[in-house]
Amino acid sequence: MKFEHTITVDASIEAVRTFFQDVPAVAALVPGIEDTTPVDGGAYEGKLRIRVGPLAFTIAGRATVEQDADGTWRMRGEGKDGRIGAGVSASLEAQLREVTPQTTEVQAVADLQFSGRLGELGQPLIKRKADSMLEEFTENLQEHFRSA
Amino acid sequence: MSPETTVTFHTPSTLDEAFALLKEHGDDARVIAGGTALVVMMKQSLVVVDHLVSLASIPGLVGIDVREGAVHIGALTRHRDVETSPIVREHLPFLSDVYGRVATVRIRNSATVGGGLAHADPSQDPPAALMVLDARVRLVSPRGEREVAVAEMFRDYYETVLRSDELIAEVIVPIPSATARTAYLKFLPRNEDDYATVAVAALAEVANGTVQKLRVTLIAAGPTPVRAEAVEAALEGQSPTAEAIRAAADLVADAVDPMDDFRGAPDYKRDMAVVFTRRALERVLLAQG
Amino acid sequence: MTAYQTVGTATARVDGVDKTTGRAEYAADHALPGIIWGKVLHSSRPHARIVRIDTTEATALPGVRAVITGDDIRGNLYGRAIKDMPVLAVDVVRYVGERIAAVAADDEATAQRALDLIEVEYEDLPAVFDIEEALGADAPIIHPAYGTYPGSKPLDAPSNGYHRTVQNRGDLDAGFAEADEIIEHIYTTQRQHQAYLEPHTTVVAIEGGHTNVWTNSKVPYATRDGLAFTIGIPADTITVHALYIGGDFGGKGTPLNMPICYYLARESGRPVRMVSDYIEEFLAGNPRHATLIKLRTGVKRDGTMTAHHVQFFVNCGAYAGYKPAGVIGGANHAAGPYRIPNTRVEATQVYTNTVPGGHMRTPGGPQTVFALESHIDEIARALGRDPYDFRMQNLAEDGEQNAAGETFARVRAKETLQAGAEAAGYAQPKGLHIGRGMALGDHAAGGGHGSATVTLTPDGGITVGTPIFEQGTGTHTTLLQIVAEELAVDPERVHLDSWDTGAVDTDSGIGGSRGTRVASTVGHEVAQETRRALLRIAAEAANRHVDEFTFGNDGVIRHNSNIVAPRSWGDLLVATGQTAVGHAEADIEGRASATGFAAQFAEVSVDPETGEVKLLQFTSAHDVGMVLNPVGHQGQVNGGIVQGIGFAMMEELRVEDGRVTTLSFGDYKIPSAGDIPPLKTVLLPSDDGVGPYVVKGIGENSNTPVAAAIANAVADAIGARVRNLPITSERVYRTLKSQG
Amino acid sequence: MQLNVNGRTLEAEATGLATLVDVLRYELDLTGTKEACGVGVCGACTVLLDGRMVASCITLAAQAQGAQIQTIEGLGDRELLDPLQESFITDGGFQCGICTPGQLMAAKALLEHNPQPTEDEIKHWMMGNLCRCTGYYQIIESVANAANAARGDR
Repeated sequence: MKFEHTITVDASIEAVRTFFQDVPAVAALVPGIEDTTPVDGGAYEGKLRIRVGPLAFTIAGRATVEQDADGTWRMRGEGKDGRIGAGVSASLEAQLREVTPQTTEVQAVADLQFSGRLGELGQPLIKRKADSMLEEFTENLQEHFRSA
Repeated sequence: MSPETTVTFHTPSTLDEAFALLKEHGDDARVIAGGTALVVMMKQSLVVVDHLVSLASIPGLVGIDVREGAVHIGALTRHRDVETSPIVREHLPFLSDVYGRVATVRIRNSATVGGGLAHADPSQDPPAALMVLDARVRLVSPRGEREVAVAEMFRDYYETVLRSDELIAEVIVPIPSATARTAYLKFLPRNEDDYATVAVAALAEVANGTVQKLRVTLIAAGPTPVRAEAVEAALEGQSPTAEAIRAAADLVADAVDPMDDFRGAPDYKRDMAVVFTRRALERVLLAQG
Repeated sequence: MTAYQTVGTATARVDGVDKTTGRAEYAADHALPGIIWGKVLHSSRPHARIVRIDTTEATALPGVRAVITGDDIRGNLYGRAIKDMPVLAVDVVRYVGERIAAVAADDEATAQRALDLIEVEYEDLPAVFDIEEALGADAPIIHPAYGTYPGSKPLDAPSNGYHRTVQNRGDLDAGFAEADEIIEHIYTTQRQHQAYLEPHTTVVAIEGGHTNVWTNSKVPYATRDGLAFTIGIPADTITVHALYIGGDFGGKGTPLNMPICYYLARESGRPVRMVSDYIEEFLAGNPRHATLIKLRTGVKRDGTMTAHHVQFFVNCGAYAGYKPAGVIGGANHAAGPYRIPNTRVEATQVYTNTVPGGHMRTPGGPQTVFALESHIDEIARALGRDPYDFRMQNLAEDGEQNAAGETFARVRAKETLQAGAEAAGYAQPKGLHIGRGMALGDHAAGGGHGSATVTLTPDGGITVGTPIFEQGTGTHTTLLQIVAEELAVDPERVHLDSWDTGAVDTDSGIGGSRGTRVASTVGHEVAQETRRALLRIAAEAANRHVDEFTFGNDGVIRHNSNIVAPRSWGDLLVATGQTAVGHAEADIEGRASATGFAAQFAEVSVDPETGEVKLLQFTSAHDVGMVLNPVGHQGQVNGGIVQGIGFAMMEELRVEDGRVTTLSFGDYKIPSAGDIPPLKTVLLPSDDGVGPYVVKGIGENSNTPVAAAIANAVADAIGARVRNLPITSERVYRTLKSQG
Repeated sequence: MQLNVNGRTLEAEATGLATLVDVLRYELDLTGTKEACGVGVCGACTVLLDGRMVASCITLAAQAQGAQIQTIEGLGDRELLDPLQESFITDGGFQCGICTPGQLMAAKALLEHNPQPTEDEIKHWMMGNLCRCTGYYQIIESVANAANAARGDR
């Protein structure tokens, strides 16, 4: 499942770049992400709680984050809900572009792969949810810079 | 076949017992009524919990009666019983018809009115009818009870405003004026037992050549059932000419947010929402008699 | 025509009581002491290297009796003709749904839980999903070792196009040069699931050195031999036991999980039952292939067709192993029953990273007939001709070759088309947005090896034994009718005995409309053998030579044309206390010399505002030979048409990014009782069929032209030509919009 | 767990999430009821609970406790077939037979509350019983003929 999203925030490219280095802070803006803790070598562990109607799952996983000099931000992660037997692997790439000195565009491309029964059957449910999560993240990110 | 063997099936005989069980088990419990949706998700391992709390043995949740100008339908009443109830047929023939359009007889024999609403699948037919009829749900919880309009109860895809400790006790459907006209158009281009590609319910009261009251709702047209307020507003107080109807129906395009699935791409469903809204409006506003 | 008592009359089916009382045994009903449940883990990636499979947690789960992966059975290839398929994926997965590990546990829930605990680490490889991508110059080669597979023919250069045939007739270029107009179109068809309601099921029990299998296979002997090859054990140490089959439509020739079930039984030491759920059926079954068909035809202004070029591409999915011949035929149907002197028919079978296709009711037929018969209409319209008249002008007649170069005896295409047109009211006036369309198909019954035994006992028992497993079409009843006819008894007296494998050396099973052709020949032969056995008993009792006795069609035995006592064969057996046994085998090669035509007419209304198509009426005319059982025959016509309606208008096994997304009957819609149109059937009986009862096949013919007839009716109604199946309301709507 | 099936009270060992079809088939050996789609769409698993047809594949056995359960095994037997069974046999109402128990139970429920259904009523009622073999025509005919037989037309 691929998602593309462009977010415009009221901040300089430098400010956004700096903020994106603080992975737990970025993660905190994603609805459902909890307990992001750094482990060795640019890796983080955390949990993602998602609830869609009667479906509820908690994916515990590990992600690595890299940032290029130009601010391109890459995340790769994998996790699993032991109860449902659903696995997810995700990659996210965000590119920054300066629109004006005080506005920056974040172009995000995400790719989510589910395994287990969730991968087979849950896609339509999850797709809708992932869309609205991304939307909420967008609002949170904009809000962060507005109030910053 | 069942993916978990440890599930406990609770059959509380009072609401208080049910509330206590739900409180005790929290996220590890689900309420089961007819079970037509939940059992499928559990069989598919999409929902994994250890406790099911059945409402079937709680008295007072099943039945249909008329009080104070409204039909009261207990939450555990099955779809088929709404469809065939003499009371509903007398006072709300439209609602009886719409409940009769849900899936197949076999499903309607199991699925309950409250279960269907709580499940909040945006493709289900009844909310469309209940919303144009200005129906309300009565919610109960250990903290007391409250009423919420059906039109206000759907928050997002498969999500409602119900709090985690709330249950639907009944649906209250006001009996519309005798002059009200209703229509439900369900677009099923693939197959007769499919979910709708889009469906539109409309209710109108027309007097002295002007539209006194209009309700238009759509299902399968977004993450929740949609009330097309802009369409209603465009025609209320107006003379319902063919041109006015056409112009009003066009407004539905902005009200819907259809999903991409086997029943059609979003732009196609949006176009169909306009067509079927117009046709539903024509049914309730034109060609009297 | 010969007058018969039982043959040709509506006969209650021999399996009727079993099936209406719930007592008929299907594979999933087979109970054994100590039986446990098997389940399969499917790949979630379309093309990936398997880095690691960790089964530790699954193995440790209480109640789990066996966990196997491809590593445990490395090297054991499986497949019907081309053995390109590992039983469980080894090192690499090639489609989402590929079987990669399996578990057997005390109950199904535990088995499912164990699957959830298996961890698979993948490394994604580039994947290709459609025909054009897979044939592209930079496409990853899905099977680099293709040439090493048993049953394959090595390729000159590595390609996903693993099999290509070209059939030339006449001079194609000269034919095109002669033409006034050259008309060219591309058609595509979707994947269709057989949607039999009984999912694939296997039970395996290994006792001592013998393997017992209960599986819903319509080709039990081939199934046994395929399993023997894969495991590397002699075929005679395996018995596939007789069962009823809950629907086939071509899909039950490949017992999907059967070899896995064997390994689970071997590993656990217990009998194992594997019942696919319908998610697995849609995800990893063996559906009808998606195709892309390019047709190019040269035609003169007077309507003469001069050249016809067919390019038929089959999206085979990730493996060829589910196809009985490794490839899909049907390309010849895209040439058709027309008089065209210069033709070229090319067929290319293409591997992609999608679910492997198998067989379904006339493999390739509905696809190619949809393309050709749509194209014929388009040519007619381009010339300003009525499609009916244009067909009448060009249909090959008796003694002529069809466009693929085949010649059949007593060709009745025009008569069938005419009869259909009359019944359908084709020429009647019609209203706005109403359209009528036609399509023509023909199919000659296939051949195969069959056998049967009749046993008559002194207590009045009449038993017909057959190696065919009844999959629904009524082959058992056909056999019974013939034996009852030839022995002059009430069909209700005849008992049917469905044999386990090993009863005879081999049997072809069901497929290619051969059922009635082979069974009627075998039935006739075995009845004659049984008559001879009875005559021998009569001769022996009278102490005379057998040649002096004859067996009348009234069941009476005569000596030199005089009735002798005991008069009936039943009394003879009572008097002598003997049992008479007749056995016959028949090897019928190749296609039947006579082909049966179907001319179908659809009448539709189209809502131009929504694109919705309503089927108002459907007419099916068939050139049939003799009909052995009118009720069963009509059932084949009806069922074939309704499946065709599904293919035409609603069914699509959707694959998005290599992943099947229609994973339940809630999303994959097949016609219901609410979707069937008024139906008219016209039968044109004749004595032009094959075999002792002059039969033709019906199972496939009723199905192939349906989609084309509907497409042509839609085009007639609103001028919108939909060249991609299924013809959904959305497609019609978009086509209309694009035409402005 | 106790279930009342075809007039008899039977003991089954089943836990909270066991579906009715699984308990019937694999605990009580009543394999006449079939499971096909598994999601309540196809009708192969149809049984009657207190005379109402339900999909036993999405009904938990626990939900069926206390109800009178009727399955194909209770419809009629070789010695005394139900008129529906008779007409399905004579009129081609089945081919492969896998959907047949469900078709028969659905038809039974129909004729119980509507002994003389019209063709449209039969189609509408039987819409949730999928059949891949017959194309439905002969099933509809079988149901109509059984209704007529009960009235004495046949």
